[in-house]
Amino acid sequence: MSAPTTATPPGGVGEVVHDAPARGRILPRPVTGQEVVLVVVIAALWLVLGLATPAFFTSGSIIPLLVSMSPIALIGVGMTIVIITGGIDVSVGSIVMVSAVVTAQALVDHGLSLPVAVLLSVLVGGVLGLVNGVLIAYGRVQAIIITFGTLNLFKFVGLQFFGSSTVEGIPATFAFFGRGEAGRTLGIPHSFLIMLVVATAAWFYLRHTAGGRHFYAIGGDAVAARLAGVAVRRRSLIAYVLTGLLSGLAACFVIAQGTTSLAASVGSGTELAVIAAVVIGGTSITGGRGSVLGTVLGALLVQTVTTGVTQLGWQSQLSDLFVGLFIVVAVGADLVRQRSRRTS
Amino acid sequence: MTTATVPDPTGTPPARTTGDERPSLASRLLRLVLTQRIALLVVLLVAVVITMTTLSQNNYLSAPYSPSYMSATLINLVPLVLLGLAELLVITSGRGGIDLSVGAIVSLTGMVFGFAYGQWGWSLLAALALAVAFGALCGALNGVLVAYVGFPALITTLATYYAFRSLALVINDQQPISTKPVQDLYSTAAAVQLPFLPESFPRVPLGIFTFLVPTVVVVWLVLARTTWGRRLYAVGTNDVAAEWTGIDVRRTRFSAYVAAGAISGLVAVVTVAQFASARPDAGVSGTGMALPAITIAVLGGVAITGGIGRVAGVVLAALLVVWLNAGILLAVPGNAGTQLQLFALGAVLVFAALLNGITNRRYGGTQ
Amino acid sequence: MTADPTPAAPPRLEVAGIAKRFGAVRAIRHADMRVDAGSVHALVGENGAGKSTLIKILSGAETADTGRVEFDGRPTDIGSTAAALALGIATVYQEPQLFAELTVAENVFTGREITRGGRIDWAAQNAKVVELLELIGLPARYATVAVGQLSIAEQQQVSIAKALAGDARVLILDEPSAILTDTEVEVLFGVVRRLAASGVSIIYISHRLDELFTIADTVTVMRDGQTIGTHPIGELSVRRIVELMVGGILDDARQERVVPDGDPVLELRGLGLEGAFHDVDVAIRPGEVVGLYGLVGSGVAEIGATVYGMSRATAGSILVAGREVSPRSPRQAQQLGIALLPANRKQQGLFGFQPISFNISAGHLPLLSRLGVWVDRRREREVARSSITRLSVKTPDEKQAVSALSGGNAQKVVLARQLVERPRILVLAEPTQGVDVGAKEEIHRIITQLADDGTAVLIVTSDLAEAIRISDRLQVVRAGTTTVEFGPGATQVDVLAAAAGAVDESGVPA
Amino acid sequence: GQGSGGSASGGDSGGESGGPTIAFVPKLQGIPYFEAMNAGGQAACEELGCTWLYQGPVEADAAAQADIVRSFIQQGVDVLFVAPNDPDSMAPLLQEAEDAGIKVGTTDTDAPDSVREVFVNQATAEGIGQALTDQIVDAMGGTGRYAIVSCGETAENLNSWIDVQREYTASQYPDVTLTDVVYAGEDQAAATQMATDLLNADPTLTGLVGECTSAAPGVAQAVQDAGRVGQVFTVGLGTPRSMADYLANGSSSASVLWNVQNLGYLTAWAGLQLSDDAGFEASNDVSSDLSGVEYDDSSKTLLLGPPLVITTENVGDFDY
Ligand SMILES: Nc1ncnc2c1ncn2[C@@H]1O[C@H](COP(=O)(O)OP(=O)(O)OP(=O)(O)O)[C@@H](O)[C@H]1O
Ligand SMILES: Nc1ncnc2c1ncn2[C@@H]1O[C@H](COP(=O)(O)OP(=O)(O)OP(=O)(O)O)[C@@H](O)[C@H]1O
Ligand SMILES: [Mg+2]
Ligand SMILES: [Mg+2]
Repeated sequence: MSAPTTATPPGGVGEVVHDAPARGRILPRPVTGQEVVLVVVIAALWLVLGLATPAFFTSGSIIPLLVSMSPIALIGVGMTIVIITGGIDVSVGSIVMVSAVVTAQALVDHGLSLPVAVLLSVLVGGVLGLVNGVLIAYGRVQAIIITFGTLNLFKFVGLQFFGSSTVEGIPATFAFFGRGEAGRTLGIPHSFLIMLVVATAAWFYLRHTAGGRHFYAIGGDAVAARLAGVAVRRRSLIAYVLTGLLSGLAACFVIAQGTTSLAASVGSGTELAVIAAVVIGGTSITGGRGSVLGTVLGALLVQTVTTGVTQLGWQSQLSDLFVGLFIVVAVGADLVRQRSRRTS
Repeated sequence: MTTATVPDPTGTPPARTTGDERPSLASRLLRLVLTQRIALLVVLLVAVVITMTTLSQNNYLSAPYSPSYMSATLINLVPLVLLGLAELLVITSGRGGIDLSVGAIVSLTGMVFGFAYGQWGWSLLAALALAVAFGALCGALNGVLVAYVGFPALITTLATYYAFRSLALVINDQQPISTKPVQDLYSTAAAVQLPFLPESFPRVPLGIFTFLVPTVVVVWLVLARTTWGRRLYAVGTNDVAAEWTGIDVRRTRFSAYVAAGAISGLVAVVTVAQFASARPDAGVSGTGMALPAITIAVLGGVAITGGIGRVAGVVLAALLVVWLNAGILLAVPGNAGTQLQLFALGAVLVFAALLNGITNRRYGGTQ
Repeated sequence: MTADPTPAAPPRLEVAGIAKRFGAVRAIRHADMRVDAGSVHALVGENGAGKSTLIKILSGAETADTGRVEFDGRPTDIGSTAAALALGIATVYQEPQLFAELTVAENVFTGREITRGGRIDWAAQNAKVVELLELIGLPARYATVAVGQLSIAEQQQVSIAKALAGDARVLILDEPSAILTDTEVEVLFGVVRRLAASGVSIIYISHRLDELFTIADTVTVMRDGQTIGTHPIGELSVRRIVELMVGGILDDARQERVVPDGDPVLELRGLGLEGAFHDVDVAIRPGEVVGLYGLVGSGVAEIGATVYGMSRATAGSILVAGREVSPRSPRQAQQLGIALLPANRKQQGLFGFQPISFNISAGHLPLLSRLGVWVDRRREREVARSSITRLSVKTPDEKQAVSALSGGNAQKVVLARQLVERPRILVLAEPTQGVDVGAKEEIHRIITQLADDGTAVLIVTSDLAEAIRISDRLQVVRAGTTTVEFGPGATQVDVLAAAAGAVDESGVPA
Repeated sequence: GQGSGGSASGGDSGGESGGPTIAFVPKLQGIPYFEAMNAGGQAACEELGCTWLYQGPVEADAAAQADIVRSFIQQGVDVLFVAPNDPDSMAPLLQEAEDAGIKVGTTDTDAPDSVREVFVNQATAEGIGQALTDQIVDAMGGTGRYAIVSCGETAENLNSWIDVQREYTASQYPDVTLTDVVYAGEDQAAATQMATDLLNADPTLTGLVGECTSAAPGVAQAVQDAGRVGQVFTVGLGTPRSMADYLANGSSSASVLWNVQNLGYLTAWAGLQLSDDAGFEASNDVSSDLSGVEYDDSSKTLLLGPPLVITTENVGDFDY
């Protein structure tokens, strides 16, 4: 038997979904749909907050918000790269703790200058990141397991520096990164600016250099990346070291945002806040896809929610509920968009 | 062009057997310890107990590391093992399965249980059933999002962790519930003399018998002997293949999260009993309960990539951690002792993970 | 072992005494091979003979335990994939090694990006990729498409483009034709010939032995981890190669079957799935083997998936034993008596690190359990053991993880799963893809036997010789719909012509 | 080299001092408050002849604290003092300790429904709540609106002080309103950010109270960062050294606390009394520093005294 055949236009066979990308472009769009959604959501939130609490749009309100989100976004830049490679780093909170205590103690004991103190903090973070990186890249173990381990190990190290005490009387060296007058130039907080510079550099690195693209390749298929001649181990090592370095820098911001004393609880819970920012920003937790810009927006959204809940005078414990909801909504939006792209 | 032929040394094509020569006993033992997580854990556990007992006998400890102490510390084993099993189920279900929200479920369910049992005067059984059902409901929310909507588990449970934690605090204005019935529940967690055994036999926390053993047996039976267990492992190993095999992948994965939620509900009751109060931050204070539970699961040999994980591994890993921690408290006085516990946990985890890496290269995987 | 006593020039690549074991598995016992410059050197052998392992060693993806490698007469140590690439050894692996989220251009250049001042020179890369795409017969605009959006066959072609992007001196192709259509294979051969003419050495692995005679200069045969011999193609015939591979003699005559009369047990009436196929009409009687032959991308694969409940048809109807059904899931399809062997065994078939017995029983848990709850572990073991014997799976025992089996043996395990309960309707998608001749024979025999026992078999394949050989009736799928039907006597030329659209519908052979 | 100086001499059980062994389990280790208590207890034992043991969990977590208590029970100490994170959950453990022949007491935070034989109280909830309120209202000039940044949502003593503040503000200071209570956990940076948010949400706010030792400097820092020193006033429960800078620059008006070392000293002394079965008088002369310490028999509570108000004047007198 034979069926009556409907004529199909030529070219209908053997072609799957190719007309989606525009001509003349060899990279995915610089701004993903997720980022557009986030911008819209944040704008809407800011509008609502501005209407509800008149003080929201004053610099006294916006600047602390930008300062507060900076360390999370900064670590988020590193975490984004790590997650793009298909890894994860849950030890960043402990890295912040160790960097912060070492630096704060050195500030108290030796009265370091600002650049030296920053360098110290970044170096300490980098060393711990190197520990993670070596274990993960050369021990060939899942990142989540190793970093759960080093989360505890680093915390132990940090506690040794604290010596069952707090660091008191930290000088105002880091006021440059702080919330106060000394932390601003032309009204823009330094910590936010630095974070933006780092994020922009990371954006360029990830998008336009061979090394940056290799992170995506590794996250897409590590075996294939190795076969293609990508230095997979060295690349993943770099991702963790970068995260460590940025956590060290973030530790300076954290010291600056705290008081003149530093307690052992510093940094705890950072990892979840950072991961929340990264995933809200549209980075795929399974690797191979993600953007630094999204992470920065994710951190901004989370901080907006926390600030908003307090400023609206709602129970502060509710902010977590909203953060949870936003994670679901943001990831849901991303999912819907991906599906529609696939089926179109 | 020429024809080059390799003369076959035996004349016939060699038989395709594995392992041609018999390895020595020592290398077989090494292989066993490296490839069988259970064997490794037993070795470590024995090492810890022997070390501590020796230290104890030579008076290096501030108090005897005796059977009665070891048994008293078992009270911590109950929540640790149960939540470790909850993680085992979801991690085994694959696709990056993990549950960060178990601690928050414990908090929220504990409050619900506290209301029912402590305030509305429900019977213990009814309140227990409610707790398990409510925990399962929380798990079902995770399950729907992960299995049916397709959210990554890490993100889903991070979101619900935030949400449940927040609700647990708000639901009773951050007040714990500690009415008389709730306080009296401690008797179900306290250590008891076992029947038919001599006086000298150490007293064992009741929770071991009322909660731990039944749950362990049930989870073990379900995983190792039932078709649901088979489906779970199949889904965790390769969910696309499971789909083509006719397994309802979504329902299987969904049910893993529901089961994890139900177990967390059970832990909520255990925790309420142990603390003699329903506390809104029971499962999230400090580092929370989820991280230790995941740690235990991983240490117990559960592969984070899914499809691999055994109940015995989780139980042994939890026992190892509990007894190691208990020993450290006696060996190292002062703040240094509690700090050293962090080090020990981290070191054991990294060590086990590295060993996994070596094993993978040398023997092609751990079981 | 003998070699040319006075070689004018050293061979491009020579390996000797290579051995490699994975734990207890001796993947290669002893391998020798010499590949001359500008020659197409075929490497053949049964599944699990060690071909892929040998080329992985040559490409630096694995390291040999013993043995020596010479490149252009110089002893060389290929320690890493990067080292192999630096020598000019480019490889297209059996499984495509691509990054779904990256574009074709990026995939081609991953690991050797063209940069200018540290920044990737997108323009230069793109220009080069457009050239390569033209060479392998893909449209130029694919350069900017994410690889994840391409079909598997297209991805395979991208892999080839990728291998060609560097200036290869040795190009290794591991079963490149397995998932290509005949036209695509022709394009590939054109590329291979051109490269060989320009002095590139090609190592070519394939199970489609007939194609060796159009492309290969020399053939090395492997058996049980050893190279058995190397022969110029002129000294060989398909039959001879097969005999070398299996060490025995094969009977490949088609057995004439008489299909019993009866009402169709499976009928597809005007079946359609938006974007994939439309107006598909097929009817199969019990005991009948019907082939659906179509080029890759013709929609033929999706037809099988729809019958099996993986996709919901958007038009037409499916009738099982005369009753209209619409399976929504494989589970429902199975309850209707439909079984399916998926085409992509690694993704859709295998539970990698689980034992063989697990892999077989996974599809039959209700049968192999008491009350549908408790797994009957003894029966599970028995079923697994008998399947292993019946399909001659090469394995020490049923506890072996399937990931440790070679591709073809793993395929047999997946097939075994479909045969545990005799299905009323069996859909086989590419049943022998990547399977060696011996196993292919075996699988064909089993299919015929199933049909003899009353099962209706629908074979969805892009292997024309197989389609003709095994089917009682053969339907050609073109442009997403069933067109022409052939009886048992069809010739390859007729069918291919119909599939490519050369025969108009009126000329239906009986 | 690890651990605190405080724990070092606690190391050898049956150490130089001899006498009964008194163990103290704080809510958490590594904060100046409890380390100061430890120092006070240690000094007392050196003077009075007892062995002082001190071990605290790394985080303020009831379960981790229970492990340490259990290990002290196993060590068979003579007296056990606990500052429970969760009073309800500590009660059964104290029962177990008593069953093992250990004298038990609470200090800093009570477990009222337990078998503890004494509670060493730093100050009454009324005393603290009222002092905090008086200080903030005083700083604000007797009128205005203030908010509280608290720490753990479930910390019972903090919540009881907040309750007192609510009621006392409403009844005593009709011109003053307590607007909001937010919870920042033990995190100073979070406390600072939340205080900042409170300031922004309500520009008419002129007072902030930091309810615990991490929030007290946090609220002061927020005011300083916002450049509103002299317009917004803060008080809090801060340890002297952590507050010194803020008191000096005026971002904090006062810190309400008590002499924490004395609290530790009193705890050790009470432990000795318990182990000697000596009991307590209605008024006890403990040391030259601590005379006339009241004991309330009905609630079995030793009261250190009225809270101490730390200002620029006396902040230098303390070394923790
Ligand atoms: N499809 C293409 N074909 C040829 N050249 C291209 C193509 N797309 C981009 N280029 C070239 O690559 C270079 C950079 O491209 P483009 O301007 O898109 O990058 P960009 O703007 O820096 O980054 P982005 O695309 O992320 O905004 C330019 O020289 C451009 O001409
Ligand atoms: N990573 C590995 N671990 C263990 N065994 C392996 C591994 N890779 C290959 N093997 C085994 O080595 C042998 C040779 O496998 P190889 O893949 O080289 O076969 P092949 O000739 O390519 O077969 P096919 O034609 O089926 O692809 C097989 O028995 C296989 O099971
Ligand atoms: Mg551009
Ligand atoms: Mg192969």
